[in-house]
Amino acid sequence: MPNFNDILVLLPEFYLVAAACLLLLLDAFMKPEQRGLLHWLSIAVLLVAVYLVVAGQPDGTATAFNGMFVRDRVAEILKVFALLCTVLVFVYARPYLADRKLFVGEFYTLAIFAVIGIMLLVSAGNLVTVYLGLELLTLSSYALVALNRDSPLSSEAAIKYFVLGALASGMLLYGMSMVYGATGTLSLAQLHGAAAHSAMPNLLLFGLIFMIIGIGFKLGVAPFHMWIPDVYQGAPTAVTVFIGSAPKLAAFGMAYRLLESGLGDLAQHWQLMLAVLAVLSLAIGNLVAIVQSNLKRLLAYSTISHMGYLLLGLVNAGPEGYAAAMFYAISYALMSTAAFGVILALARAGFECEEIDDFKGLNQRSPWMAFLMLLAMFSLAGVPPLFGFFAKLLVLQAAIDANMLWLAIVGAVFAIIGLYYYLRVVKVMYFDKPQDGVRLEVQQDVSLRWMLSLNALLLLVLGLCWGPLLGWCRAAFGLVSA
Amino acid sequence: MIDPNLFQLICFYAFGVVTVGAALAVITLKNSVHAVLALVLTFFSTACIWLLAEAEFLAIALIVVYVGAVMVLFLFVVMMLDIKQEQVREGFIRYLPVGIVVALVMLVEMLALIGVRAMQAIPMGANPAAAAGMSNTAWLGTALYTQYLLPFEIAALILTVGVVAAVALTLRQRADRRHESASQQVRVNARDRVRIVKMAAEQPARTTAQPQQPGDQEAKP
Amino acid sequence: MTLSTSILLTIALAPLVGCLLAGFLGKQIGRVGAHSVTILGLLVSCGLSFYVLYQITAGGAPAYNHNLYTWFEIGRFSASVGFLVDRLTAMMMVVVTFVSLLVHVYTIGYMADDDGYQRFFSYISLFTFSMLMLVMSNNFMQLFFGWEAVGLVSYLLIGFWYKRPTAIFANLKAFLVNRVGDFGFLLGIAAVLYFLGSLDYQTVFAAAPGLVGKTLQITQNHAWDAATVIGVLLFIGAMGKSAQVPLHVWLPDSMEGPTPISALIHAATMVTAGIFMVARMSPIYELSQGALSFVMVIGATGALFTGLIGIVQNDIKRVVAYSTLSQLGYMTVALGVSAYSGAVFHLMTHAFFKALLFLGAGSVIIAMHHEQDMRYMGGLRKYMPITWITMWIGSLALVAIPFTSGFYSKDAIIEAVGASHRWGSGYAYFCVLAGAFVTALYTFRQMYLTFHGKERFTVVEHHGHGHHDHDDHGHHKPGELAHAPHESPWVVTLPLILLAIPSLLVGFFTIGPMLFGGWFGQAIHVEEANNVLGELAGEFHGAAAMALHGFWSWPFGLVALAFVITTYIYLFNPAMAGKIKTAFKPLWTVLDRKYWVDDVYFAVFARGGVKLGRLFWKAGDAAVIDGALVNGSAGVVQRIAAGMRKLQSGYLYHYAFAMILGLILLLGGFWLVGQ
Amino acid sequence: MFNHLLSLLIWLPVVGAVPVLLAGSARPNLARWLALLMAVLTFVVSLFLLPQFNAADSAMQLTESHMWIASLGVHYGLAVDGISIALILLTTFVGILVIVGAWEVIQDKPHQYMAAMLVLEGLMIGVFCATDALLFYVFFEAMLIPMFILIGIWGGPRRVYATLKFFIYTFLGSIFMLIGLIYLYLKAGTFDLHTLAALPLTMQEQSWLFFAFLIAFAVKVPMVPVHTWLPDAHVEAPTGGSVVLAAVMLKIGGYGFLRFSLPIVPDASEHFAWLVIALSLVAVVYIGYVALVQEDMKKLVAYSSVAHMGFVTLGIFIAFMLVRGAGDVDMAKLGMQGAMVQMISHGFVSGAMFTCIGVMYDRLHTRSIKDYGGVINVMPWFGFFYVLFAMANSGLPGTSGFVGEFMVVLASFKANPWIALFAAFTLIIGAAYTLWMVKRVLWGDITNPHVREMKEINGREAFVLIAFAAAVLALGIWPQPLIHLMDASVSQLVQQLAVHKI
Amino acid sequence: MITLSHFIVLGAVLFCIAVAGLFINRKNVIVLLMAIELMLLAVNMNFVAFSRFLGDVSGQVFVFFILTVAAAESAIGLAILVLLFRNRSTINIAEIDSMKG
Repeated sequence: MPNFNDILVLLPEFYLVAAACLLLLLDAFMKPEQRGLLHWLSIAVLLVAVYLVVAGQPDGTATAFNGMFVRDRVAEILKVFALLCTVLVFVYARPYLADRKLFVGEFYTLAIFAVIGIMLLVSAGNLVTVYLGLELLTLSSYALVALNRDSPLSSEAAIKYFVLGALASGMLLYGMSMVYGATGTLSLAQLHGAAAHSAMPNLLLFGLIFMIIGIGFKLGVAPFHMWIPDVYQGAPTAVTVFIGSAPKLAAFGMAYRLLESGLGDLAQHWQLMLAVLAVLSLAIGNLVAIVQSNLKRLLAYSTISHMGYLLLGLVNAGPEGYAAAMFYAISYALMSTAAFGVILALARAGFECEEIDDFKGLNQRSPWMAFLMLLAMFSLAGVPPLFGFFAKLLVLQAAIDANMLWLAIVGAVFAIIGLYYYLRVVKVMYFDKPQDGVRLEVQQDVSLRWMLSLNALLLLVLGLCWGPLLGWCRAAFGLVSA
Repeated sequence: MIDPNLFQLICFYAFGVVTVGAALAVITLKNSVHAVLALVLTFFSTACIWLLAEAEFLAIALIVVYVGAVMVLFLFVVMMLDIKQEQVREGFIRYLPVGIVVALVMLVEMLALIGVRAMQAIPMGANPAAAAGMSNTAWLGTALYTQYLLPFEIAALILTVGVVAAVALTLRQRADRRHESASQQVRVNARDRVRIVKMAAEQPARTTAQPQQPGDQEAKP
Repeated sequence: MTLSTSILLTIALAPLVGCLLAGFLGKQIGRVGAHSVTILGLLVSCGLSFYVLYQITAGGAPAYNHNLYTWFEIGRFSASVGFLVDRLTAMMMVVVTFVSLLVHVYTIGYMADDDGYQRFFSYISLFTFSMLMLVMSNNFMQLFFGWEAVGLVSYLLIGFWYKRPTAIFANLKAFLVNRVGDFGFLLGIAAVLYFLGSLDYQTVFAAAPGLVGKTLQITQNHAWDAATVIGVLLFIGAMGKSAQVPLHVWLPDSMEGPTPISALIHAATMVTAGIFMVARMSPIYELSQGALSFVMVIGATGALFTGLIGIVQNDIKRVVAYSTLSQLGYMTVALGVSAYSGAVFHLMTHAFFKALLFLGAGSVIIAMHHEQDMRYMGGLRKYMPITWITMWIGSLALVAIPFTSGFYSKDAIIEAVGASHRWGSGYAYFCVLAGAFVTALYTFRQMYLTFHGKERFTVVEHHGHGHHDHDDHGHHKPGELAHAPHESPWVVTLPLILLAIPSLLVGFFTIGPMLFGGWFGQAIHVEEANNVLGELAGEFHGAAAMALHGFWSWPFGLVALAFVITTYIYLFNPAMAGKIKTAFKPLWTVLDRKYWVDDVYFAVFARGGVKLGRLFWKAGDAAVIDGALVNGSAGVVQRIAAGMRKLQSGYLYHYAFAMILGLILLLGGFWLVGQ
Repeated sequence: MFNHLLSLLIWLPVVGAVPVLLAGSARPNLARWLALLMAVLTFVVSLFLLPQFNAADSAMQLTESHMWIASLGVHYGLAVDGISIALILLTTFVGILVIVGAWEVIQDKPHQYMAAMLVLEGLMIGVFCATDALLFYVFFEAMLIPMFILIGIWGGPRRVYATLKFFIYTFLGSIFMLIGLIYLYLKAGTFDLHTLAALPLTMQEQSWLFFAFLIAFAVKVPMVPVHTWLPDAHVEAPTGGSVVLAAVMLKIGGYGFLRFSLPIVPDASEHFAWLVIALSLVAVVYIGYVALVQEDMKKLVAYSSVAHMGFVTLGIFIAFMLVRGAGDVDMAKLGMQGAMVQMISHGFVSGAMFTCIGVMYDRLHTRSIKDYGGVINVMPWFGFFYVLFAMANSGLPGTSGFVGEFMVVLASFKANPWIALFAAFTLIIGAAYTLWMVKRVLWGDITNPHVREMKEINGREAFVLIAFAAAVLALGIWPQPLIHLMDASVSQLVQQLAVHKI
Repeated sequence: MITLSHFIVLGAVLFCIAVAGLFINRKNVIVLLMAIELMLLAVNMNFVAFSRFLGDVSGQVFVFFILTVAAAESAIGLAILVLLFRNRSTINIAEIDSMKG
């Protein structure tokens, strides 16, 4: 039976579940004009959760519920950033949702449920927990994508997301069943020990392939990326910014749990597979992004390429690589929230501001927004001294460290190609004249403006002093500072 | 007397053939209702196979949950959405060969990699539940409520999300429908019903207005 | 008695100060201020130069050799700015400043009506400064500085009338042709540094004997003698600056500048730089018979063939210009036969009489209201007697009539060439002899056409205004003058007179010490075996005897023959000139087209260069690098991207298929690897 | 304060850009004056380097080192030697001039322009100070952003193409260097340049690294055949952008060779020196011809920059032939000093040339040579400067343009006379393209009536031109102070070259 | 005698049918949802079999969770389907391609 200690380990998650249910109830009995309260309450709930995660962090690793749940540094960091990203999402989303009559309690509760899924997923100690956490996350995401019920694009995106997501979890499950069959256990910790001397090694590897597809889908790496552009474009931007940020952290966490905690012994097998996927993602993401005219879609392809870079860290299959990949995931989450945040800040009722041409002449209309977007774009492109550069540096380093110089070179080549489309956005904002008839105005919401500024400037600040964050990431994987 | 093992095998093959046939029917039948019914058959025969594996609880649960609930839901939806049958089958034959080839290639690869031959050597041992002195249900339940308590709770959460999501997506006040509100009708006041508007007396229209000339500037759009 | 640094510095800097004042404060100090300040500077400079010359010759001052400041110092290499003043330098300084001073004075008259008066004074002072830096240098770096600086100023001066298309064409041409020479010169300096390890004259000359036997590996199995390489490379520089064949093409065109400039360039500065330099480098040249032969052949060719062109010129200044080319050839031949002092001697005398001729020509041009074509002159002697007489003096010196300065220097050269046994000296001897004849031909022709015979111009009085801008030169029909020609003002004639004196006399007094008395001392080094002047010294019995002997020599005979011919043609039978022209039409064309050298250069280097550049640009940069590589790869990326975009078809079954394909490939790959 | 002089130098303009930006487009004059103040302050601070610096000491001085990224052992390391100081002074000097030069010219969003310039200046100084490869790389790349903006916003009609080309070209070059640096880091465990220089590497490693560095710096210099971004960038850039680009940014390529290629991979550098030398000579001759036929003045000067920078790479790489082949250390120093002086000089000369073209462009709004002619008639003072800088550009002694070329040619003769032969060809072709342009632009009679309306340079323009002229002449007449400043560092570098790593 | 391979092969066949169903089907989204159910069934088959043959309960527990989740998943899937139909009046997959490229 679970003891009190188990509950303490899961306190943040339990707290969030309770809070989410309360919010759900509150929403049901609340008048629509009081939703502002719900908004701030949700943010408060998340911030308290951040506090609980940080304050309750155990020394080293704590497990609960018979090893179903693992609370270690990796999970803590991912959780904190997932929660913070969600806070950002909430702040950014409010004016957008309000403009479109989507300012409903379901958005908040579903997002919080998704965050709970993320938290469970990154803390999973068992294949069952992995699966359930993942489903909690994805089911909430499906619903969020479809949240704009009157939008044909939104429902189209949702059905594509749903079908492909279900296919991916089917494959993941199939893989899990094979791994289970080969080792006789669902516990990741036992798996780690059993994998090396499985009676049916082939079966294990067979399962591994299917599981990698599940991971690949969640990360959005080619060729399991097909959902990303359509979902990013079709979903309400407020949801896109969510899907583009925190779940990437979860995907990294899941990859880490399954591949390292569970199947670390098979590293030599999955390294190569991930390398192949990385190359494909870099190629497809960077190339197809060039020909996009929709900014959300462009960012979707950019996500695909970024996840390719993240894989460069994972292929290292060592603590350095994991630290690099985690650093990359965090940096990507922050960059993507900033980029989407600008879109949200400029969108108004009847004007999505998601075509690249909509940004023409932004520097003349709102130099500050243009500057923030510039920071985000250069950071995504990996130009120093912005945050994104250092993330790229680390993953390239990880790849070279893993004796995959060729992979690093491929990464470098595609970074150059990728540069082009980020620069195109900057070009449109700074070098072009504003379009006739397009009124670029920034949302008046103060919290949005401040948070967005903070978010984007953080890309610069963290670019200058990214040491502590890297230190945490490395410490989480047991690396001591040099 | 038939060898129980042989009987099991015959049963397995029988249900297996039904399962596969029904599954194929699911993806090939024209009529969606028929497809759903074929799926029901698939589940049913699968449940039987699970019974052969002495997983009684899951077999029953499969029938209860799927056949009883999920499939009914499917049927509801199929009926509710008015889908034209004719257009649904277009192009099916064209892509069938590709589909068959790909599916077969995948099957071959999978079977080759799984190592089916090695598995043939693994017989079905004694029923582990029975070995533990429990029924299959108790065996399962014990694990579920002890070791797998946390997942169990998460599953509950997932169901909640399912409900919330389904409600959030489908429940709505449609703006394009007219509703009657009885309470409003009852509380109506007389002066709300008639509104007297004062207007200036209108002069009869002048008859001097010229008819529009063709080629007038307004003729141009 | 030693030379003082401050005096030398003053000599060099006084013209610079004048230049800066006149150039930058031209508006403020006005015309008078500008010419006063520059002339003052030159006066100081010239006076002090004479003083220095006096100190060195009479006062027995030792050669001055000191550095002023270090220009760069890297390891064992250093370059400084400093002065080496020995007899050679002192003489050059005097010639330069003296001629320059007179040119300054002359300019007051010549440029009186020009808008760019102050600018002009500034330029010519700068010119003087540059030349002084060149001759006073004690190292190669500074030599090169002066070398290029005179090039710069000549560029500015030739293009002084910058509105004239011909002028700005000529100045560009002059600069570029000079640059070709400098190209060799720079390599020569590099070779000096390579072989001798220093840029300082003294060190280099001291080390020069060590060059013997050293070679420069040119290709795998071919090596060149070091001294020859250095000599030839340096001489290429001299060819540019001193307008030697085939880099002579800039000099005639440089007539586009105002006449005082032509005088300055042709007489005292610029063109003499090359001669001076080779003389200065005599310790190196003496080590290489090959280089000297090269010098000699080039010089001889120039002496004869450029002179020939002079015969067919109609522009009064161009005749003088071609004569300069020819005379420079003489000097170069003298260098080539190791008669360095002969060359320098001729340089000096030539400076005087050539300046005289140019300034005289300028005087004529003023009188003719900037008409330079001799076909529209004639009979000017009665309008401008001083110019007429002084120019005859100059001409006689040029054709080397005994007792004139030109006779001593030129005859000494011809004798020296005759005495030389160097490879090619036979050819050279022929050239210089024939050259003497040719010189006389064009000189007398010029004098006759200009000052004698019928007046071929008409005076059209109806042009009321008296002032002519140089720019509206050509507004009249050729041969029509607004006023009758008249003698030039004193600022013009005075320099003529002052130049006529040395043109006549200086040779007589200086030939003895300079050529045969070892006056140059250490400044010029001649190997015993090469010392043709030494051989001639034995036959030298004083200037007068030499002149008398000169009347019986071949050169004088040729000059006399030329005199007879030209006198007959231009004074008594003017129609014959035309007949000869038609009779020798092909030859005339060859000369008139200047052997097509200019045309070939223009076609090959200028137009060819542009064509080549366009080819490089369009084919290399635009087509291959930008077109194929840069934009091409971008295009390829775009096309691939557009293709890949189609994969994202929007259809759910394609998306699912992609995932399944991914699965199949991973499985298949793993299967293959696993087996 | 004195311990952080370099930091101050870097961050003063960068941080100073913030108030300039805040001044906003509503108060352009405030922004201008603030920017000028910052630039002047930076220049003054940079002058403090000179008394602090001991030129006799070859070691890196004014060292600053703070742990930057503890977990990777990356330091925020700054220090300077003579070479750096010279380039920093060049940067701060040019910094003032471009601010002054843009005073009235930039009317559209002057605050952003000035701020971008200041940021750019700070980052460029950073490049010259960094002793940590990663820090160097960060500055090296970060520069691209303000430059990208400068060309893109205030540039000409094809600015988008030009600026994208510029950015992507440069990024392309440097990213491979990054991979090389990561490799070195993994090998040495540090990005510290000093340590990397001492790191033993096999020939194969060195070769790969050499090419990684080569492509990065070759693009920046730029060397043939990766030079085509430069003409486009220059043509489209605003005057100030061109000036900074030519005067300082190109130098970073040369500087990179000195800091990275030579010390870290000396053996590969020696082995492939022929390649760099060949490309440098191609730059001199081939680009000379290309420059000859340009119809756009800026393009012409841009191509001439490529040719002149060829001397920089030439000077740097003949050092190997001299040190290791001929064993002549002094001659190698001569070549390398020549390269260094050429860098500084080219900074002044090309900056001045671009300023001149900008002055004309501001009046006539064309850069096409054929639109001009006879400019001297209406702008005599301007003509004076233009001729002066043109002469400097064609390497006339007495101007700075001569010094470096002279020294490089002298040194290269020792390496191989044929190299000197091709290098000296610049005397002819350089004069040809520069003076032909001068002829067509400045001399002659006025054919385009608009030229007649061109006004003589004003005081502000005169200030900039005089400053450049003073620098050009001072360096040309007396280069020794500069050479002395760099002497110890260059000696050290040359001696380092002699040491084999394998 | 029934061996493990019987179950696994059956599971694999079901899986392949489900997968084929996903991309052969060009018209009807409902069939896609059903194919997904088939796929989960295949997975469940594996888990049940492995659980039985390994004598380990966790496989069957997993099946229990999969069934639960699948129910919730169908609910959401069908809800999305209904939305889609409302918005576009079709559930024809070949017509759902307004986002591509």
